[in-house]
Amino acid sequence: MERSRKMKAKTEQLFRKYGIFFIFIGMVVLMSILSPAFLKVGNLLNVVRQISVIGLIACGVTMVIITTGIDLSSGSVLALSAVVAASFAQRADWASKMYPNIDVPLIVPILAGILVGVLCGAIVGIIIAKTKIPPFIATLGMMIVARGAALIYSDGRPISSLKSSYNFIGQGKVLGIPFPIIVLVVMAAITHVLLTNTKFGKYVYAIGGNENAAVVSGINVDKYKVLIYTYAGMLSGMAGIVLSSRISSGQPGLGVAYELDAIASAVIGGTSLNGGIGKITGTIIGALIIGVLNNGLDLLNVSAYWQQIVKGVIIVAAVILDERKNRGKK
Amino acid sequence: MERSRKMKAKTEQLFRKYGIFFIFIGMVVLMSILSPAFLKVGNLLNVVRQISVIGLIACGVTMVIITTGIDLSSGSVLALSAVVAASFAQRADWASKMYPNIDVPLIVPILAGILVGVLCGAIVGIIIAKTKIPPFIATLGMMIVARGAALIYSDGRPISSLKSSYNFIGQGKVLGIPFPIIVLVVMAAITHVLLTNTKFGKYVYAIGGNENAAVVSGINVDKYKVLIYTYAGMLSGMAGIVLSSRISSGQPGLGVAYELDAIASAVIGGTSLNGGIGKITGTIIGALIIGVLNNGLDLLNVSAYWQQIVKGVIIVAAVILDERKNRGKK
Amino acid sequence: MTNDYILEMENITKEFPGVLALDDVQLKVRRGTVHALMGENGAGKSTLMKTVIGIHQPTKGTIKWKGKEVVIENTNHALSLGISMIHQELSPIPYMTVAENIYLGREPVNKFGLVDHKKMEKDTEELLKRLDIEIDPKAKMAELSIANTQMVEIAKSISYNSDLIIMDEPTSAITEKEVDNLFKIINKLRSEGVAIIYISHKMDEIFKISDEITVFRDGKYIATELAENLNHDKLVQLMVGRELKQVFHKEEAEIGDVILEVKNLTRKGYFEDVSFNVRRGEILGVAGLMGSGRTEVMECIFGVTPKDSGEIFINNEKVDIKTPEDAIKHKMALLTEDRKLTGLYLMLSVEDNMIIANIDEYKKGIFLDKKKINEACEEGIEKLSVKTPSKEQIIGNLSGGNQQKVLIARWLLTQPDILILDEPTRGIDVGAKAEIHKLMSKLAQQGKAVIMISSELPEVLGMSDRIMVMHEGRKTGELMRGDATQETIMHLATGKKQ
Amino acid sequence: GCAGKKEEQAEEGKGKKIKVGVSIASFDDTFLMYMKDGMEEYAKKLGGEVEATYVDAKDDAIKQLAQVENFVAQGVDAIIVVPVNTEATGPMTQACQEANIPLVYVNRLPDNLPEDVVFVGSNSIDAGIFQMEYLAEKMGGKGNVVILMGKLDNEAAIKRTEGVKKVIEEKYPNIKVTKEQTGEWSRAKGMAVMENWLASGDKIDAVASNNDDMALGAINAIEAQGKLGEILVAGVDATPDALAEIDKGRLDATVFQDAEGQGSGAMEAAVKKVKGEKVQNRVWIPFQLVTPENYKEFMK
Ligand SMILES: Nc1ncnc2c1ncn2[C@@H]1O[C@H](COP(=O)(O)OP(=O)(O)OP(=O)(O)O)[C@@H](O)[C@H]1O
Ligand SMILES: Nc1ncnc2c1ncn2[C@@H]1O[C@H](COP(=O)(O)OP(=O)(O)OP(=O)(O)O)[C@@H](O)[C@H]1O
Ligand SMILES: [Mg+2]
Ligand SMILES: [Mg+2]
Repeated sequence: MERSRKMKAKTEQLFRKYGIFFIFIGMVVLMSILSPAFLKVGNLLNVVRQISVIGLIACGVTMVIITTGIDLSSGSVLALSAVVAASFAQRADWASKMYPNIDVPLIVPILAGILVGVLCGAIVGIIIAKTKIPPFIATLGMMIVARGAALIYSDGRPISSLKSSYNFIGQGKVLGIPFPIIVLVVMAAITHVLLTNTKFGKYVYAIGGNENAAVVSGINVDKYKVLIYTYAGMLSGMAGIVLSSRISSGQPGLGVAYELDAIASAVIGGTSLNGGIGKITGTIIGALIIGVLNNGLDLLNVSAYWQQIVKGVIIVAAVILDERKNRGKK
Repeated sequence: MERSRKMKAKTEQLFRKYGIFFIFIGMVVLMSILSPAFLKVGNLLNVVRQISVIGLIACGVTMVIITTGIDLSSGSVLALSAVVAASFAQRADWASKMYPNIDVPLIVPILAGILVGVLCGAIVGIIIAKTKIPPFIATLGMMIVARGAALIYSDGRPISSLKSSYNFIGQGKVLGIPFPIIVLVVMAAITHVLLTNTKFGKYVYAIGGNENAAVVSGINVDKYKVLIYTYAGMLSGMAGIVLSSRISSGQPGLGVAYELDAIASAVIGGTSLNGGIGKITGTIIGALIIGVLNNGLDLLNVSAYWQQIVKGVIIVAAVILDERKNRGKK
Repeated sequence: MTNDYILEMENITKEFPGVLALDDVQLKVRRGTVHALMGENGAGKSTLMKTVIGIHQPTKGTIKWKGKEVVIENTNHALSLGISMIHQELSPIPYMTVAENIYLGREPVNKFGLVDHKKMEKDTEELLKRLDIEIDPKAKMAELSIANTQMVEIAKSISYNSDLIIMDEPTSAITEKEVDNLFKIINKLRSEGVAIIYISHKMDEIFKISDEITVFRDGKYIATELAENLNHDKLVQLMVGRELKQVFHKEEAEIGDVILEVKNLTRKGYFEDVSFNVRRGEILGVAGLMGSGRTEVMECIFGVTPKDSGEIFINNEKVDIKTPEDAIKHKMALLTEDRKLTGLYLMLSVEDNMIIANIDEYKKGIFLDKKKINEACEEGIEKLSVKTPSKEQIIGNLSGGNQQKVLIARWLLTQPDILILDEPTRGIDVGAKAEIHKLMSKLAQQGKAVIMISSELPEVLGMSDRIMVMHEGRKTGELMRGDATQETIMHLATGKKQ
Repeated sequence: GCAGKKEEQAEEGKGKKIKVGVSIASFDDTFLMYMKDGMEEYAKKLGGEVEATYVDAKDDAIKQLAQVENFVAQGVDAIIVVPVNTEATGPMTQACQEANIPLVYVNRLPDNLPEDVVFVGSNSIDAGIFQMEYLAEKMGGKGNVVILMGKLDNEAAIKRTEGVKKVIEEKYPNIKVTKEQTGEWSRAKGMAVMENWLASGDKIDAVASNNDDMALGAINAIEAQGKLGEILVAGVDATPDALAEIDKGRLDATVFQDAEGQGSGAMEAAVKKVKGEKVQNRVWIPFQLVTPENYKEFMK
């Protein structure tokens, strides 16, 4: 009796662990049956490139959610970092350049964009750690403020005519692989290792699993919260750079509602909104599911209105099918 | 010593209980000093009328959050109910009427709008109760689907030329008081009584406080979850009617991101995202704070971009100042 | 005994908003001794310990550590001084492994700065082996039973190699076997010169293990005595401030007809083929080791979990109980084993906690009748002498004993005929325990049937008319009050047939 | 000099500055920002006489109504509105009429426009017509067109798309609209949709985009596929970015709508109304097709 229960538990566990992966595979198979174009290498690279921005954000968001937090500011921080980075990457010969007399090497816009993300994240983290207000409110505040700052900085206009070296980040390829994919893979791998193999990662799970226990074990919870939100901010900053270089233009309206897609990716991928549970691999699969949906529905020529209905239904269905019910009550 | 300690504790408790109310009063005083136009009766009615829609949604959202849920679908459900209601309230003499041959009494569009809300809420509630998927995902799905349905129903176009009897709901006045305010006050009062003075309300808090315990206490948790989301859906439906009649037009793009304002109202008003805690009075004050901010910043001529910065900062500051820290980790 | 104090706390006062938890207390602990800290629920024991471990700062007072005055800033500081603690509230991180939990905050790293999982697991394995605890280091905490969770906490506190280990109710969730093991560990530590502060509500443990005893009452220091100079009654008197003689208030009740009959109840994987009955006026004790399936049987009867097969009769009528709602309709009540998990609504008021199970009684039309609710609550508070400033008090602010009383009041308000009490006195002080026992007797006298699960054999022996014993999901026997002894029960509980 | 001074004093005596409240559908819309520039410049030209407040309706019709109500409560002298939705202007018009405040609608023509309310702007459907006529000609009257639409419920998206389809239906039986999808006005989304379409392998001859930003996104996607020059792309708005792309020969056409002209025209009308001067109540500012032949005229 004991034994058969354990066996059953094991297969259940397997599906529980990789359920969403199987569902993803199922979607891919279905798509490739419905549309012959789907499985072409070019199109598959498309899908991954299209989720690279959401994926970057979602890595940070996953970490935040594991600590029982939430980050609504990602999309706005992305926009702020995009306009700041773009402003330092304009072509020297462009007439309406923002800083007409400054021509700086590529590293400057990149660092500037990342720095913006880091700063926004750190501010949010400090507020959450020190004042104990709900992350929902703190990041909602940053969501509004960062969008305002992006508009002020750019005066509401796109910052365009960017250098081709900058555009390479979003549009270039290395060995045939689009550069944004490389950025995503590298950052996802780093985040994965960070979460699974470092003290920092252990503390992320510990804080989310039981904050009291973390305190009692001598972990400086406040410090780590600041670090976690800072890291998430940094990833939003990088996403801003990738997105602006992808469209050759830094715009203050970029990334609206991206935070929702990022949170959805994490939750679809099994991260619990109650904290303590979550994996980067799951999140990336979650993002891929959303990406395959967007791509596939376009390939299938589903009408714009109906796309929404299909997309909503499939997201819900995927999570229902996935065995890991109850991965968070929210 | 014993005595003074108790006194201190009492005042502390008072502030803890009504802190956000004092902060609200402080904002009102500040505004009326900064702008003489603020305290005019007309303007104050403006503020309240302007929050009536968010307020309606927020009443339902508060209930949902108390049960540790979340509702992202409110804004979209509002839009769907607005277009459906409007389609039955078009003037008989209007050429591009949606149902050219049907002319129905006022009660039909009202019931239709409410019914749409009730149905959407019930579907979400049943999915959450039966499949145990996180409310975040279920309501995110409904958010996408209901928006798509609104677009399909209206073919993306506004449904206009509504009867003046219908428009009265959003634009009329009774004894000098705008009708939307009356709707809000009545529904808030009903929800308040429901939460504080009925079995249903006690169960809402119990489910949010400890779902496991609620089951053991003999509460049919699934049934009540369905009821709670249905009620929230109904309020979104009503909000759709008020909104469409206020602008004499049912539009599929109405209410985008209103759910965020509604959730923010509830959280600012002291509802805990961890469940079990929350009051309608607090939520209404939360909504008023957002309303006063929107109104006041326009009155003060703060530039649009800077408004966002000020608004974000003040929302965060209000919650920080409010003593009830930690009303929910999220 | 030496006068070599490792910890000296003097004039400690601790205020919380509206509560004076500690009022000018003292505690002095010698090296190489076990110092018991005793007091009723809410006496301030845990609060004092939290000032030692750096979670709270005392409002007033001094702490000397190894003769030197110190201010213990936070837990990290305390750990580095050589103080560790087993917390009363078990706080595992559910989705992390045993090894990760034990080494949280001091994970071994390899030369790349990455966590060395292998070493961590090996160290854990060695530690657990040394302490004679059989748990897989790679198991997730969420998969462990409460007992094993507690054993992990014990192992963790010891793994710091501290000079002082605080144990705040370390045995609240473990059985005799593990307690014996713990005591072996404590004896060894003591012989190595480690000091231990031991807090427990189980009197026999105190006299078995402690060298010195300090007693608190209502946040005030009462006395410190050598254990050998005290006996049970004297200690209880110090704690409660009055005499409290008899331990078990078992009173005779008239035993009537069978009210509940369970036949061949099975829930695969949890328990199998369990049959028993209970009569009006009877207290049926249910004994067994941890994980023997007692809780599961009762939860299944109450409709919390589904059964696979078997029948349930109430008053000789077959009933179909699918949910607790049904069970309550059949006049049953279940006081669950884990107060926090399945009993309390921590952030709600005493009143709301009390009325939730029979709210229909207080309806007037669609609204609730405040007056009826008031009356019911006041009755509940009075009947069970719940210590609370008011019925509006948030129940999370009450002491554990008082929380338990509120839960009992909740079920009494439903006017049940059959009461199932799962570990009703876990973590509860002697005074409150006696009151709960008295109440059980009274309920039996009123003709109600009481089923009591308890892991404390003296309690089972003292209170039951009849005792059912379980082992690994099966009933292994039944003993009448007269026939039962510790030995006969243990015999059955370890799986030997009657 | 002396007289000038007197005039100034007289004006001060006449009252305070003219306060104008401006509610713009969305500050995230580049085109509308250029229009705002036009208003600001005109106000500046008047030299301190006008004090304008610009508020962002964030594409929310209700928010816009609230803003107009706030302006009324605030007692501004005139109100300028770029309506979020042309069928939801009734209550705004009414609020201004009740308070006797001059009202000017810009850019998007309200469905219901009383005679005494000013409108400055163009007819959205024309943009789609101009754009498609040019594309059709270049396509030689046959082939597959795809449409990148703006936000699905925005009237500009609806009308421009309508214009595109109207041309095809009425004149070009051999042109087919094979795909239409929303790019939500954004370059990033426009690019993603185009990438997906290209990946489908279906033949695409031309892209008619509801605005320039999405068209530029589509061009990025086309370029990445190495199909630059094979697919015609046309946008609407003639933003500086778009003109630069025409200059590079990457964008085939766009449609110019005189943003600054509309903005200054609206401000002018508002100020004149306040001063009681005579104003034309309908000011039509037509669209102009911008092609590689004439784009230089539109560059500043
Ligand atoms: N954080 C806190 N805020 C307010 N009051 C508190 C807090 N912690 C403890 N108290 C109060 O301080 C008093 C002492 O509590 P403490 O937990 O120290 O008791 P205890 O002796 O450990 O009881 P038990 O045997 O039930 O564990 C109680 O009245 C309790 O309600
Ligand atoms: N939710 C669950 N999932 C898996 N196994 C469970 C679950 N609940 C209980 N068990 C297992 O079922 C068996 C019976 O547990 P139960 O809690 O009923 O025992 P018990 O005799 O009441 O012991 P205790 O003294 O710990 O209460 C144990 O092996 C336990 O680990
Ligand atoms: Mg304690
Ligand atoms: Mg048990």
